[in-house]
Amino acid sequence: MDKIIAADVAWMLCASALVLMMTPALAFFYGGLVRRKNVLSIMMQCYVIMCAVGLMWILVGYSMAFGPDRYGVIGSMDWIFLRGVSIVPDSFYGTSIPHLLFMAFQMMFAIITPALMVGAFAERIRFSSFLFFIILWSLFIYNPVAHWVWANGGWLSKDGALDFAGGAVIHVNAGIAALVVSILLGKRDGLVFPKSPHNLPFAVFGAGFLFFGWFGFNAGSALGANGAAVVAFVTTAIASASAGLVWMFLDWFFNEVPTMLGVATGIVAGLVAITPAAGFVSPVAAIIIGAIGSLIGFFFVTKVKPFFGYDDSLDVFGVHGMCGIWGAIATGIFASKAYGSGSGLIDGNPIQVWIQCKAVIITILYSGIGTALLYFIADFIFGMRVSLREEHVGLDLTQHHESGYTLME
Amino acid sequence: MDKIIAADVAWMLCASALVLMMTPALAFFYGGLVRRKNVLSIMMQCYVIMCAVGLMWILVGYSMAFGPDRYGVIGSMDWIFLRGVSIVPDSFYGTSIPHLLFMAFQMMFAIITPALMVGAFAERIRFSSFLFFIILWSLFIYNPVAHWVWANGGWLSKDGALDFAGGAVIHVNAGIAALVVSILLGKRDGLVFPKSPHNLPFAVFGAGFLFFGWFGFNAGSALGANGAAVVAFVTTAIASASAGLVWMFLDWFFNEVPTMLGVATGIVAGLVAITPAAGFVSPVAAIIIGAIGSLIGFFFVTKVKPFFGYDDSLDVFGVHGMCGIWGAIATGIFASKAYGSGSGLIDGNPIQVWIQCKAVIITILYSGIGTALLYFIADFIFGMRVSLREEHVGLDLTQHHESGYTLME
Amino acid sequence: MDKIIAADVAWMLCASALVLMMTPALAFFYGGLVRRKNVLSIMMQCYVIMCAVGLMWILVGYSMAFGPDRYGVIGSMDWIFLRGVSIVPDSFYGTSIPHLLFMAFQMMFAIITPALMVGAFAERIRFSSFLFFIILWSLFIYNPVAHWVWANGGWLSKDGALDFAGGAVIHVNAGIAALVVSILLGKRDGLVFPKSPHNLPFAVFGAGFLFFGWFGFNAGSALGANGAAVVAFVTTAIASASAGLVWMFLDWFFNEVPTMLGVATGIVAGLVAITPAAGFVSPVAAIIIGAIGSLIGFFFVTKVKPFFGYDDSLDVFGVHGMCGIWGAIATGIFASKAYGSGSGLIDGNPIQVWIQCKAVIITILYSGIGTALLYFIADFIFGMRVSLREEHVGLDLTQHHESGYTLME
Amino acid sequence: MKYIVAIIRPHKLEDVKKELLKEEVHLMTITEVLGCGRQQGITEVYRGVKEVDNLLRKVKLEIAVNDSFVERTVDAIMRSSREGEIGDGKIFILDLEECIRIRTGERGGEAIG
Amino acid sequence: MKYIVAIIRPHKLEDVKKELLKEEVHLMTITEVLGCGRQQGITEVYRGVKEVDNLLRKVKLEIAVNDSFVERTVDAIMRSSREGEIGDGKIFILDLEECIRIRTGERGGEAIG
Amino acid sequence: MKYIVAIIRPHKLEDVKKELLKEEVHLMTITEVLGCGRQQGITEVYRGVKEVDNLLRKVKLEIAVNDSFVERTVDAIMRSSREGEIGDGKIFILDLEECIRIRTGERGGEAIG
Ligand SMILES: Nc1ncnc2c1ncn2[C@@H]1O[C@H](COP(=O)(O)OP(=O)(O)O)[C@@H](O)[C@H]1O
Ligand SMILES: Nc1ncnc2c1ncn2[C@@H]1O[C@H](COP(=O)(O)OP(=O)(O)O)[C@@H](O)[C@H]1O
Ligand SMILES: Nc1ncnc2c1ncn2[C@@H]1O[C@H](COP(=O)(O)OP(=O)(O)O)[C@@H](O)[C@H]1O
Repeated sequence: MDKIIAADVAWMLCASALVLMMTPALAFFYGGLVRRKNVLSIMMQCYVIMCAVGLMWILVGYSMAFGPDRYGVIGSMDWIFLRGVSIVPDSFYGTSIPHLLFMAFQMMFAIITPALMVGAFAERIRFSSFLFFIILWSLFIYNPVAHWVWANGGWLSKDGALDFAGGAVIHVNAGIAALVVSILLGKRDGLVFPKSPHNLPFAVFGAGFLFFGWFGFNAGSALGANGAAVVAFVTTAIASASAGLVWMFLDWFFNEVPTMLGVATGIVAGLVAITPAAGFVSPVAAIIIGAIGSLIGFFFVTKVKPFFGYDDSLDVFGVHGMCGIWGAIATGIFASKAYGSGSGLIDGNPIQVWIQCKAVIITILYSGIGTALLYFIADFIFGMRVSLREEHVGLDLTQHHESGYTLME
Repeated sequence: MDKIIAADVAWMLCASALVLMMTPALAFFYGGLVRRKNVLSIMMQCYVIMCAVGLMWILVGYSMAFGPDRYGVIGSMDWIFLRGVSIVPDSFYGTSIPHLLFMAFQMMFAIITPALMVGAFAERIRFSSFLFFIILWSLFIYNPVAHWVWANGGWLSKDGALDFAGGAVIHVNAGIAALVVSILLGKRDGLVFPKSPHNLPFAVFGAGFLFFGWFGFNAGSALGANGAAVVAFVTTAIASASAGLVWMFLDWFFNEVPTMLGVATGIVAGLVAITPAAGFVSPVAAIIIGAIGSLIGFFFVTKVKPFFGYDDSLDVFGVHGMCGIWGAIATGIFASKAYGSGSGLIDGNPIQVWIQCKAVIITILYSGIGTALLYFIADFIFGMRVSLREEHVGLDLTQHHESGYTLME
Repeated sequence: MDKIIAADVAWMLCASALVLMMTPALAFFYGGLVRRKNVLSIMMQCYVIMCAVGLMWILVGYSMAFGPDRYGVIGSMDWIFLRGVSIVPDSFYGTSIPHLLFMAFQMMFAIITPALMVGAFAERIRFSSFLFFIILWSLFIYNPVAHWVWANGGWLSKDGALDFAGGAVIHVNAGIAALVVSILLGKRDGLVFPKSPHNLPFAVFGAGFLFFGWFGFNAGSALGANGAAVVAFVTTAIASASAGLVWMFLDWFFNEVPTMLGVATGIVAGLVAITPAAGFVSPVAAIIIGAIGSLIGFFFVTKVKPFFGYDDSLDVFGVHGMCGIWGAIATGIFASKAYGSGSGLIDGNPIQVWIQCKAVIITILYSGIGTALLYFIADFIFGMRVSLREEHVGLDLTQHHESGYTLME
Repeated sequence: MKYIVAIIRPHKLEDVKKELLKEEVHLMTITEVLGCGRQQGITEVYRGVKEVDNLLRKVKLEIAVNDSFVERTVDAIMRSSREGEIGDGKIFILDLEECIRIRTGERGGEAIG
Repeated sequence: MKYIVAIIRPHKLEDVKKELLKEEVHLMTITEVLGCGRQQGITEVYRGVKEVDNLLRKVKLEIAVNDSFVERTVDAIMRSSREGEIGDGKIFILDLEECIRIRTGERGGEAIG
Repeated sequence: MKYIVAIIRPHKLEDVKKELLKEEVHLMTITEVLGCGRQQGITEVYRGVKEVDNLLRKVKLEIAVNDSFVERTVDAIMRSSREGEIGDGKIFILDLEECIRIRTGERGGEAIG
């Protein structure tokens, strides 16, 4: 029988709490970037996801994603309401920690993934439709993909895809969905040029605390206080430093000055890029992964988006989608037995790159098509977009009858 | 002899730090809700409690609360100045961690409890009197109640009352005291209708980071990286998710729209409700406890308070007091041997409900009467309320000669 | 061979994450205190240090500071690019945790130290020159001093200097450098009297979360979940409480009212003062160390600075420099075998006071002279100060083409 | 038509609005301003250094009214915002040449109310 | 010379600026204000207690123009800021006696543009 | 009586106040505004997309004075706020019909100072 290791429990408690904390941090990262009249609507969406998706996870989500496998495609309903999920470790998932703790850690991932998408809906989505849509998305997009990649018996996992902390499952998945929704929702009205962020310090705070929480995210994915956790911790810190710096220099080169928002975005891009690779690669590889992630992110955010003109308001696709794709592929390149449990191109295993690409493509296809379908359903039933008038007045007042700040005492 | 378990030390260090962090988070939860001219006064009160009550705890508080028992009523003075409290574990409290660490963890609880009350005093209390009052309160209300419920030999503990992380000791205690003070202080001037919060994002931040810290609060109360901690962690996450969602729907139903402040308040209400039950109940029970907690909180905040018209400015009584009471009773109902070390009604032990009620009633009586007495003393000596003029100008300028924000560069 | 202790790994992962988090917290502590037009420039400097110094640390910094000793003066280049730094513990540094983890923990220290200095440059430094200067500083001032005090074979360490978590290496070092730079940079234009902080709640947030992170800083310096960590945790909490309270009363006495900024500053002063002593002294000594630290800080900030008239904008020297000096000396006085591994004056070892003073004096001399030299180099090449016009418009717009907040929707 | 500018204490705003409503003046534009007047500011202290700033938060009302409403408006403001202590504020009356309602294009007295 | 004060909806600012530019009016001063008018405010709800506040965010433009520009300016504003629903705002025209450019000391019509 | 409106650079506020004090003008009302003028705004960049906004932070002073004070006030402002570069701002002078001190009910020249 598996035995609980108290030190792993200690670390995983902390890691789970850290990942939970990322959702409020994200609420500020996004909230600071929108116009003042929409700040609460963004935060509301993040917090409601924390509640609604969290609850769904307990009721059915965990069972769908990690429950006993059915045909490699989805978990069975055996674990709904957490039936049978107790403080005894599972024989497959986190064998040194209580099964409940593994479930809790995964709960935080299930929460943050749809929360990441929120940035693409900013300033124009109807709250009720959003809520309906996001629950469906969590159930029918996130849970299956998580099953494929991480569950015992999931078909992508059997295929050998490496995804340390959720490059495909989380970032590619959310990034593609964000792109789809932002295109379907259409552009915000009257934004000839992007309005400056209403409270950039909030976004700075968000980026800093996402960084902090990401240690739980990546190093926690080792599921214990072990060597893999340490490697993931170090590569996480390095990749984000390198990415932040590269973005700064790109800004300097292309826009004359280094910008705060650039550095903050770069840090997040680096964190995303290293996520699937965190426990598999060397610190030096982390520098490269972060740097290239930043390059790709910068290119998509500042060149590709303006070129195509879709309104991915807070660059969820550019940063999470593209850097997630890069990270997934980079894992196939840089994974090294010397640092983790996988081997990639540099270890003389080029096939891994292809396996990674497959996982990415499948995620893109499933997430892209599935999201579009769910969007049409939700749009048909409720209408996803607010009226022009509501958009002008702002979502805070129209969707929630609140304003972020008082103008007067 | 007891042996230190390093993993328990690791977790309790983190948990203690997390609980300390809750006080700044609370400062923002409250600070964002008051008018701009009073934001610092609220934060100041929280931070000064962190300092003053922290110091008192070292000098005499810990000894009063946990020192060798005298008649089940109070601790002796044997441990003042932490005499004899060392890195050797105590034989009763946290037997696998250094005694000093148990003391530190409890210190954070002693700090947060009076800090919770601050919300009831908002925008009209004189700082000097506040300081005098809060030190007395900590000494003569908090320490005894903590002793009764948690100390080796405390009479409510001997009576069999279950209080995992401080439902009665902390939330009922602070909530009732807040009610008493808010009634005695009287209403703020000229608030025909409540003014909108001056910085709602601050309150959102506060709620999110209270949630984060609460994992330390509840799961830390297991005093080790063990199964009880995991159960408490999971029930905490679930209860708050369920409560946040319920509050949202109540808002939607009664006020037309779901509100950000509603969700944030609901999350806190759920956290409060689960606190005494966290390590004793099943995840499914946590859903129910959170949901009902939210219902009760909503009812008290939006119906009872306006009906009676007391000015519990930030709803300390409605949220902490009432949800704490509910949580304490719910512990008696849902405690289950399958999850923790207590059994309640559903385990066929109905008497536990009565034991819980007794503990609650005693806390209410002691806290209510004691707080009133201390209030009268402080009011007699210093005068608790600022002048009308000071209230108009705002406490930041009049009590602290500072303003929160500059209006101009 | 050394064996990894998983519990130590768990704690050190958390502690490292906490210390990383201090840099964003610091960005807000400082950012809130400057004028609105400069808020981003301060945050930018902190975040860029996080990236640039972090990366340098991986490339060469760690090897310079902790690599195999050369003549007691500097580390060799054996560990550049982290060559040979793996998940196997080092035989000297943190023998129960992976070498990589020790490196990561130290990385966070290397980041926060130059970030502390930023407060002295506020509102008038050119960003490009800042970046150049700070990288040089980190390489040629921080790394050597860290080597002397902490490395295996460092000459001050061999001399017997006690520095638990970086009194001399971090606070004295950064404080003196800050003083030098602030004098060389000259005063900000037209500040006849100091402008009020543009967003005091941000500074309050910063202080609170610095407090939170400091537990990782000090208790983490025990490099394991052991007794020393617990002692450091407790003394940290106590010293800051005591210092916050003392500063409050000093404010009350000298300025009529207790101020929020005073309490926040006092808390930080106490944290600085206890840093070198944290794992060596008793809780009661911590009260004294914190209180005297606050006294010294208050005196320097409110009397000495105005008297000499240098523009150490955010009091880095007054708080970090002076309290760091006091803390280092206090370690020599209060270190006690009963609590840690050193003995000072009260243990009958008066010589330790002298050893501490030597370490402080050497740090002051090296940091003071070295910083001045680097400043002249950077000033000669780039010019350290912005033009008067840029100063008037603000650094956010002129250095980064961004503004912190929108004035209009 | 007149253009009335009134500087009042911030906490009096509710009262003033209520009183103006009684006089059927319910259209106005409000700005948060800093007043520099006889009233002494509260000395602010930041890290022990005192900042004697005499800028105080005030609220500025701008009210365009027809001539017949001027005195009633002024009276209402004075009634409701006076505390009798320095810092109560001022009322300024300027001549208003034209007033146009954007929605309808109405001009003059028609447009004002 | 006239001193034009226009209260408009915040989200119309860009349009108004663009339209004014067409009329070669590109100098103005802008303030964020709260308008109290016919337009009903949105009821805000905080913890279930409704706050019926009729203060709405508006933007105030102040534009000093030479007499010959007055109508063009007014027209441009009306064209670009009208939605036809209550809350569109008002334009007030005051007489401007003197205008001085600080930089050059020019006065009158010279200084205005 | 005149109602003087001056738009100046934010960092000049202290100097202007000091200079006005010398002329015994110490009553005024100050607002933070955005100026749209000849002065080019600094191009802001957010995620690589440049925002060419020509709105600049300015400070607006409103000063009601008796006729005899007008020139002194104008001179003081010009002296202290001129930098000689585009963006220095403007001074507008309007006619003030009436001024009332809320505290005392005084009117006219009495009330202004
Ligand atoms: N001449 C003036 N021009 C512009 N604003 C003025 C003038 N006089 C007073 N104010 C405004 O009125 C406010 C109150 O004036 P103050 O002199 O403090 O009190 P009181 O009017 O009661 O003597 C000032 O803060 C300022 O905003
Ligand atoms: N008489 C007035 N004096 C000052 N401001 C006014 C006046 N009338 C209208 N306003 C301003 O114009 C705004 C729009 O007016 P409102 O009555 O809501 O719409 P409409 O002009 O379309 O009838 C108000 O919010 C207020 O700021
Ligand atoms: N005609 C005007 N109406 C209103 N405000 C004006 C006018 N002209 C200038 N201003 C204000 O004065 C500020 C400075 O004007 P600007 O043209 O930039 O510089 P300068 O006056 O030195 O030529 C502008 O930003 C604007 O706020």
